[in-house]
Amino acid sequence: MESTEKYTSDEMMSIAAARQLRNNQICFIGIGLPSKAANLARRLHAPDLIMIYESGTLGAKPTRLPLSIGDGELADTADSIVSVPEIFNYLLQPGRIDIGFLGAAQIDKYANLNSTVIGDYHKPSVRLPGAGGAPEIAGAAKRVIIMLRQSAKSFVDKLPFVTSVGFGSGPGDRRRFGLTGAGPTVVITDLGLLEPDPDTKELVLTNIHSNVSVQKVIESTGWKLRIAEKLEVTEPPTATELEAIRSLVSAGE
Amino acid sequence: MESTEKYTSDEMMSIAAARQLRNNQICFIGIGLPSKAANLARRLHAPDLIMIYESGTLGAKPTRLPLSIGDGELADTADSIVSVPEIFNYLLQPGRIDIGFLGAAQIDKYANLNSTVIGDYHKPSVRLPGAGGAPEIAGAAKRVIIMLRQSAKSFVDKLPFVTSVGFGSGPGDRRRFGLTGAGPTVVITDLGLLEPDPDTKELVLTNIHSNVSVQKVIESTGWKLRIAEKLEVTEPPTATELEAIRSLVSAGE
Amino acid sequence: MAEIVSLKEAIGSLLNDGDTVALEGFTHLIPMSAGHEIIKQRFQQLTLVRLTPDLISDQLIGMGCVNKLVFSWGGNPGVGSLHRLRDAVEHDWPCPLEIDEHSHAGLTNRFVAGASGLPFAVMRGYQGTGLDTYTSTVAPISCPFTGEELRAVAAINPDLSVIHAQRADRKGNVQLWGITGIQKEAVLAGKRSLVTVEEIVDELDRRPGDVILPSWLITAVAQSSGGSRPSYASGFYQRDNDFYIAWDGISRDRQTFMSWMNENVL
Amino acid sequence: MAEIVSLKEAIGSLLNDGDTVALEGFTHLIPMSAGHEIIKQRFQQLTLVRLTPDLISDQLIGMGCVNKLVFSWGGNPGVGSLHRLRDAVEHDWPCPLEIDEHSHAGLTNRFVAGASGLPFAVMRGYQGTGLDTYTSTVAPISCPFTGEELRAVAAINPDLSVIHAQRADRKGNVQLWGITGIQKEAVLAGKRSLVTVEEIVDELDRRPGDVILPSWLITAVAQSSGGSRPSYASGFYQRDNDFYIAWDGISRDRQTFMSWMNENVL
Repeated sequence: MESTEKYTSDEMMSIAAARQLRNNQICFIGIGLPSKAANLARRLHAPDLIMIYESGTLGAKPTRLPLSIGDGELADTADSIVSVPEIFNYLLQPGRIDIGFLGAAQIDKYANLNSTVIGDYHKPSVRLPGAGGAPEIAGAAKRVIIMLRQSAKSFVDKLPFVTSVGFGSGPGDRRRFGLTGAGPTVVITDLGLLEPDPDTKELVLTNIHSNVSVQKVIESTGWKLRIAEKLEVTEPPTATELEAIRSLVSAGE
Repeated sequence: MESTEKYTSDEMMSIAAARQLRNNQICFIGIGLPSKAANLARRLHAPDLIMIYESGTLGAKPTRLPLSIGDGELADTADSIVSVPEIFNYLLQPGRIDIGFLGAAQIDKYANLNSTVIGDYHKPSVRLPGAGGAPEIAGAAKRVIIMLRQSAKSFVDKLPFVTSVGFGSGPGDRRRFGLTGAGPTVVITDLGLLEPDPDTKELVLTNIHSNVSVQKVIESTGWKLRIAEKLEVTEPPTATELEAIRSLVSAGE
Repeated sequence: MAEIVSLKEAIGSLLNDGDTVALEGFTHLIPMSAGHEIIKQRFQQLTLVRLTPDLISDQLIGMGCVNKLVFSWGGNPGVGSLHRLRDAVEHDWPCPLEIDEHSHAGLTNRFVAGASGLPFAVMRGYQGTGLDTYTSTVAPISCPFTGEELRAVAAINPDLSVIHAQRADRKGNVQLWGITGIQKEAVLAGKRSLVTVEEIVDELDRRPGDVILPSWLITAVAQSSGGSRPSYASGFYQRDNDFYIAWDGISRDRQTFMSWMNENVL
Repeated sequence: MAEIVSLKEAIGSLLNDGDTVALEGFTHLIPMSAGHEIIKQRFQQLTLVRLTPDLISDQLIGMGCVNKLVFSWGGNPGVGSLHRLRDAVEHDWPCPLEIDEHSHAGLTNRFVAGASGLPFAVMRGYQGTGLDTYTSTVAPISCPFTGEELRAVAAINPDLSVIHAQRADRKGNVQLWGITGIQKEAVLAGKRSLVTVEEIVDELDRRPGDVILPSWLITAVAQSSGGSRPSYASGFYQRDNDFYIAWDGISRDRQTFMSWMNENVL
């Protein structure tokens, strides 16, 4: 049931990300794009998605989109709330989280993420918010889903700072660093989906959103992007999906 | 107001111990003799004694004498209950406890305690219950009060097993072991009170209960007991104290 | 997500001979009926982990289910000795019992490390005591910042951790309150976990001081009303102190103990 | 036992220039009024510790109270950058700002170690990241049992830890509920501690999910109704999201910021 309506590339990105999530998956959710996608999944095919936020809320069922990871809406609708030490030491570190769901400012071809600085660390041209929960989510979640908008500035050949490890400089690095999770399995952007090559761990464009050209994706990537032999085209949003995403109201609105 | 009534040596011991405690002291209490003495103090001069049990009950105000450190009476009357990790890691280990109040099966002249075995560890003649919370209470409480009945079998020259450290083999050992509290300040028995010599750390008889002979105390001690130059005689129980101790009813009775 | 099954089925499917099994409940919510089920199903050569071995441990040891005990205080609370534990340690009856003995703080931190997915935890303890000598699960460790020597205790991750709680809902979310001891850490440290509950309800109405264990952290939930008797479950029943005192007599003699077990448990 | 004093008196007597001060409250119960009092009393050269520096940190930094920030995520939640923080890091305005930067898990464990009276805590983290390079409070540590290389993080023990809570009783026992974050550990890690509260009541009636901090763990309690505004205090008031968005504009320009502070805080 493809919609005949127009949709934005951001809507496509959120919907493509929401489709990755399933009922009863335990999902550790970063704020911003991941939170929007997870809440969209809950309204569509995954009402029993188990959402964990680093503020300590377990099983939150927000009726409106939370504005921060500590939004009162999350606390009020959670099955329970635990302390921040519990979240990181008892729930994340031992590998109990199925999916770590992260955003970032920049990514490289091995799905390492930067959310710390642009430029020199001590004299940055842009000081970003920093790590938050991301490094240990990237390390310990059973697998990681990443969302960010794709451009030559965000998909870079070399990160100025590695905040969270994807695959380091290639196969074997996760083990060498002692990271217990399997790492990123998919990167969802406003242009398509990238997945790590099973052997080299380099990100490969495997899906392209409809109405996006391969040339556009290549130009929006700061390294020589590999394209899958069988490049799939993302199903456009259905009317139900579009209706759901447009009815998501932020808390406080 | 000395009572003209008769009293037992156990009553004298509990009353002498209760007199050591003050309002607003934070007291980590072992079950048995220490629990009885602390609850007696609460009924007499120290109603605001803050009693902590290793089961996690903070500020318990039992109306009846608890039978175990996890008695429901403690839980029902506590200001709050925390987990066992919190009790040991957040409250005891950092030195927040004013008084660790311990019993034991045996003691030596440096106030080290045994509650583990009599005889060989692997083939003991008597297997005692073991350490429980005692080793870390003895290590980390700001100071320690010890209660046990005095006899040549319980006050021994050499312990078969050191469960909890008093002063090890003398001055300097607590620091060497990294124990942060000051260690035992008084041992209260059914015959009198012993205190560590400030220089040698050897226990010295400083108080004798009335109606007890020094000879009796010496015979009830398995090492050559030192007697203080100014040996004090314990004030006998008052009528109020005796009434209070006799009205202490155990939970479940 | 936790499956809701019968106690018999849970013990039968989650436990194996030779397993390390933790039965936790710090003086409250002791999983007595689960222990009885282990005895009934005649499990052997278990390593039993429990901070405060009490009557249920005495019974498991006396019935020969256990050949190693990891513990920190083994007595009959408020009464005295555990005679079956003593008989096993002192006279190898009914079989030799290896012990790995700790302080409460030490065994607690072994569970904390296990729950945290770490191989060890750090604490200040054991120094100067005899306990250091007889266990291989405590080791010195130096602070990389201050040089202070502390103690590392090895993580414990039982094959099965069993606790008792007041309630679960039909999805297997568990609620317990009162003294909750080391139970959360025991469940999280377990490779598999079983929670027996007094009752299964439609909705868990929250209570002050309660602990919620989400269904997705638990392997199985089994209803077992009175599952902590003769110990207590806050809000449901009190401790049967008379039985604790009577146990001293029952357990003191091997034959009296066996007869009692035959009549009352098997 | 905690003394109940005015906020002005508490900050005046418990804080010194050059102190390390933690202002905690993980996205909820943020001690805003305490931060304002620090600004009003013109404290200088503070080391500010806060997992999630937000508006109050932006204000303290912009007013020149802080010369070192220990943190793990510094943004305007749901809005974007903290412009005063950025201006300090990027352009040394109003003074250079040293930073000691961590992950949430890392700084959390620094508080846990501080609360536990230990010099460090152990975790699995930082490996492979750039964070390792720029801090002296993270170091490798090997498990003495398995040989696994993990990370030690140094304990943090602020001279003063400040949190905001819903209520205290007249003895200084404190109750908080909702998202309680790292607040308990912050108070316990502090050499001194101050809790500001929405109200002081005769009796703390317990609530599901509440945390009780006994009076004997706290140095001082001060009433400060609305003490978390424009953030929120569950059960009392909601977050003023419009102000968070407006702050982006106020804080972007140095002069606009100074005028706003002069009019609204000083």
